[in-house]
Amino acid sequence: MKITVQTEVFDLNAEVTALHRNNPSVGAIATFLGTVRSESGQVSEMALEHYPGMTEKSLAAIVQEAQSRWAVLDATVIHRIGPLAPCEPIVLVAIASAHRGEAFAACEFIMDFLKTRAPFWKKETTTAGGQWVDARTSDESAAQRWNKP
Amino acid sequence: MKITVQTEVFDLNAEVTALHRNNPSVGAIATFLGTVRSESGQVSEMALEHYPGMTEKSLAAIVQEAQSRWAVLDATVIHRIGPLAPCEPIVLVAIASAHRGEAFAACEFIMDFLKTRAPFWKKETTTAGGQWVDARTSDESAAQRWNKP
Amino acid sequence: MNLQLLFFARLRETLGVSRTSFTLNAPATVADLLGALRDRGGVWATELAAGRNFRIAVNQEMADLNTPLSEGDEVALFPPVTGG
Amino acid sequence: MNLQLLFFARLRETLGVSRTSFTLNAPATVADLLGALRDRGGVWATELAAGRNFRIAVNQEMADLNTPLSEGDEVALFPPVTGG
Repeated sequence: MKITVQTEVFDLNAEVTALHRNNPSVGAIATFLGTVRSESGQVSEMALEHYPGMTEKSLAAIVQEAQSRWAVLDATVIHRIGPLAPCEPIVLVAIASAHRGEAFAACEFIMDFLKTRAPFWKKETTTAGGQWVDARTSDESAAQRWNKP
Repeated sequence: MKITVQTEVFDLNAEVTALHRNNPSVGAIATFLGTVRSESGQVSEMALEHYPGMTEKSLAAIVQEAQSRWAVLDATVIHRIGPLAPCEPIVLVAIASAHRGEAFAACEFIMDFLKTRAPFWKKETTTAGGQWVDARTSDESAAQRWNKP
Repeated sequence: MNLQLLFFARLRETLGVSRTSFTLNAPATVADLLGALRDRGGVWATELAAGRNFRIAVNQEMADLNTPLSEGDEVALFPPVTGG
Repeated sequence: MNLQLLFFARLRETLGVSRTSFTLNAPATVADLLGALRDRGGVWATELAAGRNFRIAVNQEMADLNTPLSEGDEVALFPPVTGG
């Protein structure tokens, strides 16, 4: 398991190669890459703030919960902080499993809980100035559905 | 939309970069990478055969069906053929969307239908010789669940 | 009518042919073609027996026993797919 | 008891503080701490009013109004999270 909060950009190939580790039991790698959106080019910058210490703990707890639910062979979560330009990568979640169902489920589960439980905050800069991004109720709904039997 | 059947290995970074195209409407890229499994090191080679012509048509139809169901901004499907060694990549499905729910759903949908509708066949070589891989009923179940309302 | 028959994967190996021309009296369906192929006996009768698990595509679209055949059709026979 | 208070994102900006020490009579819960902070008036009363949407973590674990506080606890106040 690798969990990192960093300002630097990450390399997708390197992360997936490190996750796979030439383990012949791996048959499926599901990844999610989140990038800075700028609808109509309005966002000139996106700044990511976080709560050092709690962030890493909460991400580790989310990944461990995913590992208790699905047969995950290895997992990588990288979240960037600091100022980011439109189209830049923000977050990578990558899951290695024997089969695709487990990889997809664990990857989506981790993203849903990262979005609603991990202490990160986004502030957008537009021509109107800087504004904190509001939490979306759809993200909370996405996290809630994993409680269903 | 990019759909390719090829013997050559593909480059994940290059494919994701080409899929994103610096489009600031993209906020989510879900990818699936399938690799050759060899439980207990038993598989020394995996050969992929396909039906040229029908393969590309069926993959295009599957991607179009995904695009009709979810707001997909762009999609890439690459499937390798020929002899592959354990741990080598077999298939890449990558979906770019504004939001993660659509990217995950379209990516998993395409994989489920690729597994059950696209004319590819796997033959494993083990110490016992070559044997065609049997279709899994769990793959058919995975494809069937998308019919539910 | 003349058909182009294609065989893939296990069927290609067991039947020992990947592509062949085949002549069938019109009108005919996929069921008629399978009957004519089974009449060859041997592995043809065994591999294409009614209970066996194989798929048929006509002109690169999935077909079933009732699919009608026309002059020049490309008919492919293959096991359930296992890619990805 | 002495607490370390941390503020993040919009709350950090509005309240004008990112980290501060705070003394509170023991025993106390998160609700008692919020009451004491609201008593400062101004933006403190506004931002931390009962209906406002913010979260509390005690020692880096999510907490609620009933969570008890102890000497040396790290208490963070922040808006709903928006990462990923």
